[in-house]
Amino acid sequence: MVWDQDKEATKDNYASQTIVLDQILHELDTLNIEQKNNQRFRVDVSAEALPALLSLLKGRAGYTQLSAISCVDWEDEFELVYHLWSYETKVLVSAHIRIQYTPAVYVSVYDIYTPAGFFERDIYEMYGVYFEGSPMMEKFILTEWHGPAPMLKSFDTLKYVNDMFNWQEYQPDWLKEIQAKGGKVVS
Amino acid sequence: MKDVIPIQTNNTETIAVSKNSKNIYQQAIDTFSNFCRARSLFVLHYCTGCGAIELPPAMTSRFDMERLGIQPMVTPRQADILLITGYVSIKTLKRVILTYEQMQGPKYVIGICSCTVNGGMYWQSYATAKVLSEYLPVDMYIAGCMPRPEAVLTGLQQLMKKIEKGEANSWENYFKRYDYYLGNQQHLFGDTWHTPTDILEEARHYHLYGAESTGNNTARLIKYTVEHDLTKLDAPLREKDSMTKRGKK
Amino acid sequence: MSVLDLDHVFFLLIVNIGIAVLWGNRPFVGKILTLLYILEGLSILTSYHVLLSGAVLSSSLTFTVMQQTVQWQLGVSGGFFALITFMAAGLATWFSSGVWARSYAPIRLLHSYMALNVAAMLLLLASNDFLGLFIAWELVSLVSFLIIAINGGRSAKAAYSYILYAFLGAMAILLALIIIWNATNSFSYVEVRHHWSTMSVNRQLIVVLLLITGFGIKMAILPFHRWQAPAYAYVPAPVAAFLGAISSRMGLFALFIVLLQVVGIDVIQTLWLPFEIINMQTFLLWLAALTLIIPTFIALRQTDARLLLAWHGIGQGGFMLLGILSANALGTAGGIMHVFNHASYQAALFFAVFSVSYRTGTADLDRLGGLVTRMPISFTVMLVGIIGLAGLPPMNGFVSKWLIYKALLDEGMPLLFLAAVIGTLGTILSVYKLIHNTFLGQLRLEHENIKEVPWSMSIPMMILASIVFITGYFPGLLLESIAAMQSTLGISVVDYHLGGVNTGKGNLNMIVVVSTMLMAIGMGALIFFVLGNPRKQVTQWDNYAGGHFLTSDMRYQYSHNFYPGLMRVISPLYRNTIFWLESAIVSTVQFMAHISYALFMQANYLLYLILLVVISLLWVLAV
Amino acid sequence: MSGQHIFLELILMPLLAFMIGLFLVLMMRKVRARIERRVGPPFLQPLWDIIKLYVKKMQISHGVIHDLGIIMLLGGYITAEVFLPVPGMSGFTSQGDIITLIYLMMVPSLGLALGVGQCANPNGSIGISRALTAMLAYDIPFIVVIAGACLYYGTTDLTEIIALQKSQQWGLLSMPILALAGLIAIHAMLGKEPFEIYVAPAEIATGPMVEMSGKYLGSLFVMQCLQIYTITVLYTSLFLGGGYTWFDFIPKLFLVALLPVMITVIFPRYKTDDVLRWLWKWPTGLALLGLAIVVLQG
Repeated sequence: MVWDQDKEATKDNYASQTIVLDQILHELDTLNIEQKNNQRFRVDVSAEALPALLSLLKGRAGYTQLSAISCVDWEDEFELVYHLWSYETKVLVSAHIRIQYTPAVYVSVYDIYTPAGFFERDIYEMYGVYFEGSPMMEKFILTEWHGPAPMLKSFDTLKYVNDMFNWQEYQPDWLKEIQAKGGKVVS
Repeated sequence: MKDVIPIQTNNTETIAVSKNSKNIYQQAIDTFSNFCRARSLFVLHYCTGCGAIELPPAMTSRFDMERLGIQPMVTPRQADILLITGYVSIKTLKRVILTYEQMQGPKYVIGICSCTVNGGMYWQSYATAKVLSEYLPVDMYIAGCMPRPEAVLTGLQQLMKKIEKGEANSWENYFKRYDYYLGNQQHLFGDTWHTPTDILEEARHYHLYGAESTGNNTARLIKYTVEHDLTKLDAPLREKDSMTKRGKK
Repeated sequence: MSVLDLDHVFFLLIVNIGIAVLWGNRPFVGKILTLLYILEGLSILTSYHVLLSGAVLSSSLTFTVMQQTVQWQLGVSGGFFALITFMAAGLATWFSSGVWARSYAPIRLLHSYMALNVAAMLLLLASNDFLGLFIAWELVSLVSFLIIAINGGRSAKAAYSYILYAFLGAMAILLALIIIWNATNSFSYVEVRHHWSTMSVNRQLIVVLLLITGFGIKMAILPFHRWQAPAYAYVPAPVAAFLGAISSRMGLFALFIVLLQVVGIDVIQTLWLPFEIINMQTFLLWLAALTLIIPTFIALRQTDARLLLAWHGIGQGGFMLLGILSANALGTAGGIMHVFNHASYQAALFFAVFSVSYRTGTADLDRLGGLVTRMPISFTVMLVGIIGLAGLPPMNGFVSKWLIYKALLDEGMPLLFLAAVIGTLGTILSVYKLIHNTFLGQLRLEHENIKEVPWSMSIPMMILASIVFITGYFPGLLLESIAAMQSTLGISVVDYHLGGVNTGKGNLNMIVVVSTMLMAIGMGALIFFVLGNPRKQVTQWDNYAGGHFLTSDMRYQYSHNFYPGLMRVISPLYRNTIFWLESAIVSTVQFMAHISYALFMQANYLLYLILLVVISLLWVLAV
Repeated sequence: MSGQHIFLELILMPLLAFMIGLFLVLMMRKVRARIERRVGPPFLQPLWDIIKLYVKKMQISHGVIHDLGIIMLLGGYITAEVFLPVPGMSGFTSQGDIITLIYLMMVPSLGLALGVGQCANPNGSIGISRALTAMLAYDIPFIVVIAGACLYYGTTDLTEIIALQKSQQWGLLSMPILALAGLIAIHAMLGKEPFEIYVAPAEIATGPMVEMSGKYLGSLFVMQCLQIYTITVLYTSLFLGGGYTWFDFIPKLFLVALLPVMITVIFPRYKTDDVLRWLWKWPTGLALLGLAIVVLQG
């Protein structure tokens, strides 16, 4: 990571901030921390310990913002990533947890971070992971969709599209002229 | 909805109405009204997708639609042309159909951008409708992943020529072959799909009630309407409650 | 050929009261009473041509006291007002005679109070001198207290505050009478007018101010207007229509006789208020203009239809006074004609509002809407009524407003002309809110199977609506008796013809205006129906809502807070100063009443009384 | 005034009003386009719009009162046309004066309000409540102007006012301040941009016109033409000496209509209460000043 000169002064206070962060993170034993660079941390934590970690970070290290929750479908389990940001330490912490594939259920962190409600609802609609305790668990985006969760790897969109919709022969004049002159559509 | 027994017709040939069966005055009035219809078109200011960004430049000083007599209008009641610009997600398609049925004939639909032709770059998405002409009678397509304003204007001019010649009456197909369109719509939205406008009633009122207006799809709709007696005022409320009960997990 | 003179009419009235009191709650009695009222009206109508020629319907009801003969006889102005009273009473009783009677328990009370009211009013209209006027005036205020308090609860409270005002008014008139007596020691109008100049100028001023307070209270002129709105709103349907149409115009009749016939408009113009700021006529005109504007804009804020109409009644009262005091032939004619016009469309509007509340159970504008498809007759009557109240051309309201505007312009009072127009614009805004919130917009679910009111209620409404249109089409019918009235009062007479008035500087011919309107509407209908293609009717759910599917749980209607922009601009002006002053007075009087009641309920109240007197004497002597 | 002469005028005056109104609307759209550096509509565009709307095959109505409101609207303006003094034709100008005309111009707005009320669409109701508020706002300065003019001329009959102006001098020269206040009030009456609160396409989906389709919208366009014609003729007969002949009458109408349009194109839209405050402050103040001058001149 290249830092130009006038940033030199701020370099050390980042260092001191990360030291404070290290002490906090070491209090929980079941973590393994990997520091990507001095502004980005990756923390792997067990599924049960995540709420504790979030409240710890929010309370002690000023992590007031839960930027997003993303979900990865590993076909045998789900991975949920909680991206946290603090305006004091200016270090992005992404907490990764793994939950079982069936039944796809996890506890909601709505009471710690209220924006979590929106992210959890999206994940519920797109991946089918139900978050207990969240007040926003109805359909919001896919109200017209009654099929399986569409973002899952198990859902074959191409097959669905071919069964559900049909195509139309699109033979506009300009295409006919090109074909008359020997050109063809490269499929 | 009067109690109409749906008759099964499978002959698909459409009865050709010969042009000169009308008398001279009727013909003179028709040609004059087509002349006026071609010269004054009101475009519905309703952007369904990404292509709508091409319309403001077409209206403002560089290309100026108004010199062709085309004006943007705000509500479907006042508009003649419905521009479907860009991809049509299933959710938007419901609103597009509602808006189309609120428009007054003779009305024209122009599919701008190739997403309305065969799905465009969203062709493999589960959430977009691929072929627009299955759900609405489309007069003209303007291909291009957002065609430039010149293309939009040439498309509109070609439509004006069609109107002047009196050939742009695809809107009557919506009434004449309503069963086909309703079938495709029910295929997407489920069998309880219906809009506040009563199409079969309007088809009879405007004498556009062809053989194909009713079929087994409309039979399902009529059965559903009679069952829930939708003509009552509180029908939308009862329907909404039954929908939310069914929707709950 | 006066077949019936006043005695017959008085006899019929007594028969009326008798029937109402004895068999009030029989089902058919309402119809008999209506017939009686119509008979009385016809009897005056048959001998109306006699009145027009200036003669008088004399009656044998006379008595002499202090060598003053008090005699009752009906002049042409009394006859004109009597016709309006009988019209209003007859149609009100007709409205209450049919199915409505079953829905109103104390129907006997209602019929008898109505009959008493009509009798008292006729006595007032037939009075010929100050003493007769005062006696009849007391009778009228007592009886209208009874009829206002008929519903109990809110209307009893309103009646209570009314009787306080009436008491104040009566005292003022009595004081004026005393001053007149020892100045001219006679009560007859002619004598008083003759000796009027003998009084000193400030005594004349005091008498005129007292008379205006006394009669102005019944007319609800500005400082004394607080009691009328709740009093006329929370009463049953026929009473509201009767009161709204004619009851407060009795005050105008008395003022009209006293100010124009006895005192004379020229005297009023020369009387100057202290410190020579403003002469009496301009002061009264501005008082009338304010009475027109302020109640109209209070009406604009009401959400209860009955209160809205009652506040308009007060406003239009100010408009009539504006006309009468404008000292111009057109103005006085407009003022008197406005009495008839207002009586006709105010009663029609009250009937329409009450027929809606008879069917839907509420008159609250925020809980109604879309009833035009279910109650078409009430809608047409209300439409004719609001066009009349707003004073737009085809209806009679326009003619009287035109006369008053023309008078104000000819007399060179542009600011008063502006004030009158502001009042009219306020009326147009609030009447549209009335008809929009009740009849137009989305129909509510609970009103889906509302039916039209029965014929016994809708026929009187339709008669009133047709009267409003016919007198608008041929104003000459009214102008004829008004001209006769003006000649008997000795003020300048308006030259009229059947269609309207033509002065040198801009004239009005309603026959031409209304027939061109009908022709134009015919042409509009021709263009609309022949040139355009046939139309198809759609349901209220087939509506533009920005692509949203209308579900009936979310009401798609705009009726609450109907003029937000206007209210934001003028709401600082509603400071209710008079309201607090008035309620303070009323509550102190109630408090005093309770104290005296408590005092007299003591075992030995005499002891406390004597004690009180002794203490106050000591205090007076000590000071 | 023989019978057929009157009957001919009853037909001819509204027809003439409609044609001149069409060209006034065309001029307004052309001026707006030119200022926005656009080409603007072709010559007979307003006529094509109206005919196209009338020959639309599907016509939607929300009830009988919806139709009656539109018919009352057309009838109101056709009646007002017959009472307007036009060179060569007197019509019924002798039977009704300027106060009758002001009230005849309120009948169409009530008709429109009733028709839109039955459309049961809140956008329409909000539009009508704003239209009536705007009427209250612009009518006060307009009435003061009319009162001042009538006081100055001493009569309320339009033909006499025009005769007086022909003999003496134009109203514009004798009462310049009143004429200016009148022009601002006229601008507000036309319902153009800064005061166009009731047809606010962005906020309330064109207000009263939201549920008007086909011949209903066509009749509203006809009303717009007649309205512009009526207002400009009223202004010209009050302040520009009416029309001696048709050749000087029509340029005056176009001039009176041109000034507001120039201002309209540049302005955005005011809020409802700003319209009220502005119209009750400046034009009313000017009008009262003009009135005071007229009264003091005696």
